[in-house]
Amino acid sequence: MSKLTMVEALNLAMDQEMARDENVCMLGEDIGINGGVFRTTKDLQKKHGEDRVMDTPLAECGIVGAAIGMAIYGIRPVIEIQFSGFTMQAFDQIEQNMARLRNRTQGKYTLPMVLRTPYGGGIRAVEHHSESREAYWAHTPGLKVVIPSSPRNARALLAASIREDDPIVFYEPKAVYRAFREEVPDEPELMEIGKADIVRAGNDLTLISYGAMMRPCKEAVEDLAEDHNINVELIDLLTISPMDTETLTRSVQKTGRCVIVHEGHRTCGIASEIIARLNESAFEYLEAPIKRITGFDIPFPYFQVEEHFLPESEEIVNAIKETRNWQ
Amino acid sequence: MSKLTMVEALNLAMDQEMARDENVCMLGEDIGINGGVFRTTKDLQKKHGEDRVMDTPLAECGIVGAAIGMAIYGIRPVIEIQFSGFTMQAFDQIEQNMARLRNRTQGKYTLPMVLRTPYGGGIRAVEHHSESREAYWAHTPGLKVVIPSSPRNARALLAASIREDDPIVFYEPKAVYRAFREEVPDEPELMEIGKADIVRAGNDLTLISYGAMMRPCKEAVEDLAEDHNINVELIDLLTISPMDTETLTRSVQKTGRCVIVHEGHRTCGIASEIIARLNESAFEYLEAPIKRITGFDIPFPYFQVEEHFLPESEEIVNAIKETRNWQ
Amino acid sequence: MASHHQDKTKSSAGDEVIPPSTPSEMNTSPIDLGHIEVMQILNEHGEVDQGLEPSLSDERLLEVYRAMILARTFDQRMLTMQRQGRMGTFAPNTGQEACTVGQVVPLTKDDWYSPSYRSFGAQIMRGWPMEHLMRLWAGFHDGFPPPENVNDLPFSIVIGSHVLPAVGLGMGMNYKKKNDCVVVNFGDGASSQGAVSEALNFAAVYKAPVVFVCENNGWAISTPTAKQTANEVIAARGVAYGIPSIRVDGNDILAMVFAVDEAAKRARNGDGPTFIEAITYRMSLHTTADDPTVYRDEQEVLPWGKRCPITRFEIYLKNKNLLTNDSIQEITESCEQEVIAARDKFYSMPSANPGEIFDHLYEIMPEELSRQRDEYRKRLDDKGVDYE
Amino acid sequence: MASHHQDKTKSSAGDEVIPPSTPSEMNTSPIDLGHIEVMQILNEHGEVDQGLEPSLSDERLLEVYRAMILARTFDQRMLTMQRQGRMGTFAPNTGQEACTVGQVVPLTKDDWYSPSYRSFGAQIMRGWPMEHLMRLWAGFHDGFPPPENVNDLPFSIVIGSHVLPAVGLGMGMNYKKKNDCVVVNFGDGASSQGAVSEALNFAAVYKAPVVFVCENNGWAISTPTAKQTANEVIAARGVAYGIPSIRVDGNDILAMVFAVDEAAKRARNGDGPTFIEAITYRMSLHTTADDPTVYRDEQEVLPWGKRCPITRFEIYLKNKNLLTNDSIQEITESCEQEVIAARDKFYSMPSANPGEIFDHLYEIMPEELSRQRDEYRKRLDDKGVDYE
Ligand SMILES: Cc1ncc(C[n+]2csc(CCOP(=O)(O)OP(=O)(O)O)c2C)c(N)n1
Ligand SMILES: Cc1ncc(C[n+]2csc(CCOP(=O)(O)OP(=O)(O)O)c2C)c(N)n1
Ligand SMILES: [Mg+2]
Ligand SMILES: [Mg+2]
Repeated sequence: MSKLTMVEALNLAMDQEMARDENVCMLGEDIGINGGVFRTTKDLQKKHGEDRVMDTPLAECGIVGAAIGMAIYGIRPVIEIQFSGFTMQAFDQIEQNMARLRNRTQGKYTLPMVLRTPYGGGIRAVEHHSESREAYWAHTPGLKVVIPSSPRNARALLAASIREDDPIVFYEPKAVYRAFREEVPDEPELMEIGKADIVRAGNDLTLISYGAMMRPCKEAVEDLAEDHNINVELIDLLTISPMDTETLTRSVQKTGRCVIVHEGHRTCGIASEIIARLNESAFEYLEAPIKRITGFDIPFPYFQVEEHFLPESEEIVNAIKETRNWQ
Repeated sequence: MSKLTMVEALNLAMDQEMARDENVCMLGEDIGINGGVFRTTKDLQKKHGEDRVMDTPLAECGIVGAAIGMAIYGIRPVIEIQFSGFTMQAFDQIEQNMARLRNRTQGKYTLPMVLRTPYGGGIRAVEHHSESREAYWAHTPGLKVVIPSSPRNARALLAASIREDDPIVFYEPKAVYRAFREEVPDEPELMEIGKADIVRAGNDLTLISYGAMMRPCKEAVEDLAEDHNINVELIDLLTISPMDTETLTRSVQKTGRCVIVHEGHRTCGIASEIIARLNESAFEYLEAPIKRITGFDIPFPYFQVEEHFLPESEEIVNAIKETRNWQ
Repeated sequence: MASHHQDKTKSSAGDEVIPPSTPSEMNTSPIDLGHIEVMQILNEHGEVDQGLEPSLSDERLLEVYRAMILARTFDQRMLTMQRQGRMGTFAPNTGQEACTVGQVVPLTKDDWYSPSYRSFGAQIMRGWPMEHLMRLWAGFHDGFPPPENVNDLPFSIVIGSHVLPAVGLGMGMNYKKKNDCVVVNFGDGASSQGAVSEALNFAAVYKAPVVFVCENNGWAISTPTAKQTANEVIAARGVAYGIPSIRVDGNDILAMVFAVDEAAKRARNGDGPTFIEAITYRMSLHTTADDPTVYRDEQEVLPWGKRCPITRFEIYLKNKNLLTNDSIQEITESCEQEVIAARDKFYSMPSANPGEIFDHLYEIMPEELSRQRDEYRKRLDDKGVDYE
Repeated sequence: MASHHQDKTKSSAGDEVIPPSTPSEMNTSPIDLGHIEVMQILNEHGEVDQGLEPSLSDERLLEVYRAMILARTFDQRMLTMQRQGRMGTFAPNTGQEACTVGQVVPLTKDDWYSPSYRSFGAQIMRGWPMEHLMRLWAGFHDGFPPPENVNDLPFSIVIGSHVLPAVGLGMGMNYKKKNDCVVVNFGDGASSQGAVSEALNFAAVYKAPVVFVCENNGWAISTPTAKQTANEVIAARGVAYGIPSIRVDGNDILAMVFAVDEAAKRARNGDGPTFIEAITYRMSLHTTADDPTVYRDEQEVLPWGKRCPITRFEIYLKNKNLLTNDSIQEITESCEQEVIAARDKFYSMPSANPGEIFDHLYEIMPEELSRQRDEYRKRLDDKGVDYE
């Protein structure tokens, strides 16, 4: 056990997976000697060699496209796109090949590849450096979308993703990268992909979130328990797609009320999908409209004003009280 | 008045807008002498010249990117992407510039451009030729998304889109291109963007759809009225984004029940968004779960089996009856 | 001199330290870009440049000839089937047989091939049963996966989108230290896609064992090469990225085999990629959905008749006493029979199973997807459709 | 000969009709790709090639000199402000002043300029007030829109994504029959983006009046040009797309001005695009978030001190009796004062208005968005944040 930041935990997962399986390799801009712009791949090239940790030319479409070919050839590429905003450059390869080649070849070729990329706001970066577009990938059949929220689950989910045979978009909440440390076991640890985590059980209301937004949600839940005696069930999605509808449904069938929090844009976002599913699976149990607190449908604002764009715990508290009291 | 197919109606709109405003120009692959692969731009180059109707190299990102520059320069480009599946090649330019340059320059530069592209299944085409990914664009702040359903509204909406100052993704339901004819006035006709159309008033249930799916919906509604005495209110969205939430809300507040039909994929699709909004705006009125009939979360199947992928009127009839009887 | 531009690196370490890697002065000599060789071995009149004849056995030469005839026969049969309504949209290859077949002749089973939609002649040679290709063009899901033991990518419907994955295969060969190579085919139109440029760059930077064959057939649907690019020498793209590049007469089977063979050897030898621009001509329709009379003067097509890749090869083989009018007739008929047999097999194959469209997307079907499959099955049941 | 390959075009119209446009025989002569000129007018020692001296008035020469000093001064002030925590991440331009300033010297107000994030020296010359650029780098929304009467694009944060729109501007000039031009700047790293290749192709095909300036400063963050491409002559890309291309000493202000001026004239004259590869060097950090000592031997930087663009220009101006040590001192101080004045203005500017983030996305705000704005305003109210 050591107390690691998420960056260190991700590094550990990659280091151990590379040591375990020589078919695991890495591609990305500046991931070699520079260790990536966030130092997530620090020392991996030194340890595992230039052949296995490859600096690439500045071309995201190229990175994804090349990794697709390598995956077909039986390699397990883990690629880094410097910021999730630049995945747009590779959208064609992701949608047309990464997500579909398995289907196109009826499983003759599988694509065991992981596209890692930091997402989300909160680090005072410039435009295009704070996007949360997980809904694009959730809307794209053939992908899985994983978003960890803490060092420990980041490590266990990344290791599991690297071992998966299906292509995975692995969104890393960069606001959490160095925000706190957590005990992470030294020995490899895996978490099942596709399962949500009930972080805290409760009967009064279900709060669903993931990634960097788990922190204000946890704060809100603690506040509510302490100051208002409201017992919230807090669920961390962890896998955005395929979504663990069962866990969400069971919880909302129990609580009858639900609030969803994410930083991605609202329209056709993840919260819409959760609402649509609960509308189907828990309609008779719903005692109040499901409330969504999300990023607005505007580009992520520049950093002088970005702090007001992201939901904070107070607003979550208010939304929960409102939903709790709705009749 | 003449009876036109949708292809002819779109051609008429473009022809008249080009005649009206010399700043309207066109770019696309094979749109010149060949008139486009669907002949939508037939004879436009002959009439308006090679300078105004430009055949482009085979590069969708190039087409969109170049059009963005032209739009900034005060021109109104109408571009054609041969199939909506190939808009992925231009995703970066669409998301990073087309949707955002106005915002980035605080309105100093506006982008009066229309990206026309045929979408959807039903013409027995090969892979990548049947995509309905309007949810990508609805999830992208800064765009408007318009989808006509008949020759007449196609003409009026395209003309209005060309006159708009905001960038528009104009999805043309290719299954409707030559499916039927409709009276279209000779004189220019415009329809307001952002307004849904109540195609048929009714009190029992609200049926929401758009584009090519309006046809099976209409059939279903007629069946239900005739054979089952169920009075459905049928709404054609026409503009997918920004969505006319008011019209939908008023209708569902009245009927208490709702079914949504589209061919795009389900997860984070347009129906999810409608459900999420109605959950907020009409929760107390809902007497049954809102039902969605959508494309499945798999790639559009190859044409030997595609006929079973798209919702048909019978299934819509059943869903409506079920939702009608739900208690 | 004022101090504002005394940067730290200069003042702190002194002016004298000059590592050899960085020249202190600009090299101002003009940079010679060299030239692109144009290769033709067997000319339009059937004359051969003996110094360059590829070393193929007589048997192999006849195999190659037969593969070209088979490609043409398949092509014509597919057009017929399409007109009869028994086939989907189809992209004929008439006149490009040397180019298409030639590019896979030097490949082994361990090499990989990444075709385009017009490369069925090569796919057949690589081991795709013709009835399998018929399934593919007729819209069956089982037509797309390459057959067992065939190291091909499925062809790319999205123009240019297969080139990067093909380069990735080559990078994979380097990673696994295999001495094999990849041939990837794309058109003049595809060369305009940015992703193709990125592929060239990646291949060059990583010395990936890739042979790029740009099949310049003069047209991309209605767009002639002159509107596609301001430099019709597409091989210059390769040069720009540091890739040895050559232009080849794509209607000359010997030149195609020679050039691809050389490139494949270099690739397997660790010397990286090669760019081959093959000059040929799309004699026929773009696809069966296309009408070229709308946009091209059919007069333009005529001279290409004189450059027919098959005629030329026949003269050569006759001169080598490998072929007679009789054996041509025989081969032609046997190809015809083979294609007819494939067609009959295709007609007798099971109809599509609408049930399977959910089955291959993920290794293990997610629960939500299996719920959707149930919905779909109910739809099929309600419609009375059979499925497995 | 068997009939299977008698295609209709050949048999129906006969073999004789050969339109001149299509050669009936393959041209097999090697294709000479020519060479790329390398231009230097003012060398590292301050010596000048008089035949090529651009015809700038003495006044203009001093303006250009001052612009370079101003760029360096701004650069250093921004680094200081960043260290003081009063500025966001910043990308310095130290050592690239000739390249950056030179590329806009020949431009008129009607021409357009499309900068990259490292081009502030050029932006200042184009009329961007320095306090405006400070707002930009400090994360204010109002820093991005080009000032009134300045025909610039906002710079591109996504590498390479501005090049296609810049070409579109040029196509717009052709469309509107204006005799103006566009200069677009991008780096060696950006040259790997497929979208940049597409931009070159579009510009060439439409003869768009565009001057591409690829500022090859040896690095893209930690990636040296040698890992970015296997052909370090990036100018060869231009040639590949049929664009007249040249390499220029990017640390030589006279060569930069000369080359861009020639290219701009050609462009305005309807002769289409030019590709200029400017060789320079990133002396400093990639950005203030970067630590180059992790990945590069600082020894490599040293020789570039000897090639300082400012020193060289000073010798030239002194030789022309336009500059003395005293006037250098004066100019330096006046630039310092100007930057300090801009800084003070910047510090006195209003703080950001969090209220406005919804205001500029659409011409008319859609209803759903104004509902979201209300939500957001409520959030601000609850937090007690001021906004307009
Ligand atoms: C990305 C993309 N854009 C457009 C198309 C439509 N399309 C199909 S084939 C074709 C022309 C291709 O020309 P070329 O690459 O020269 O190949 P050829 O058809 O000549 O063999 C076009 C535009 C497509 N399939 N994919
Ligand atoms: C599409 C994209 N990918 C990655 C980045 C991150 N990034 C910012 S600057 C840079 C290097 C750019 O190098 P170059 O084009 O040579 O310009 P220079 O910094 O040398 O001026 C990278 C990789 C980005 N901004 N956009
Ligand atoms: Mg072609
Ligand atoms: Mg650089």
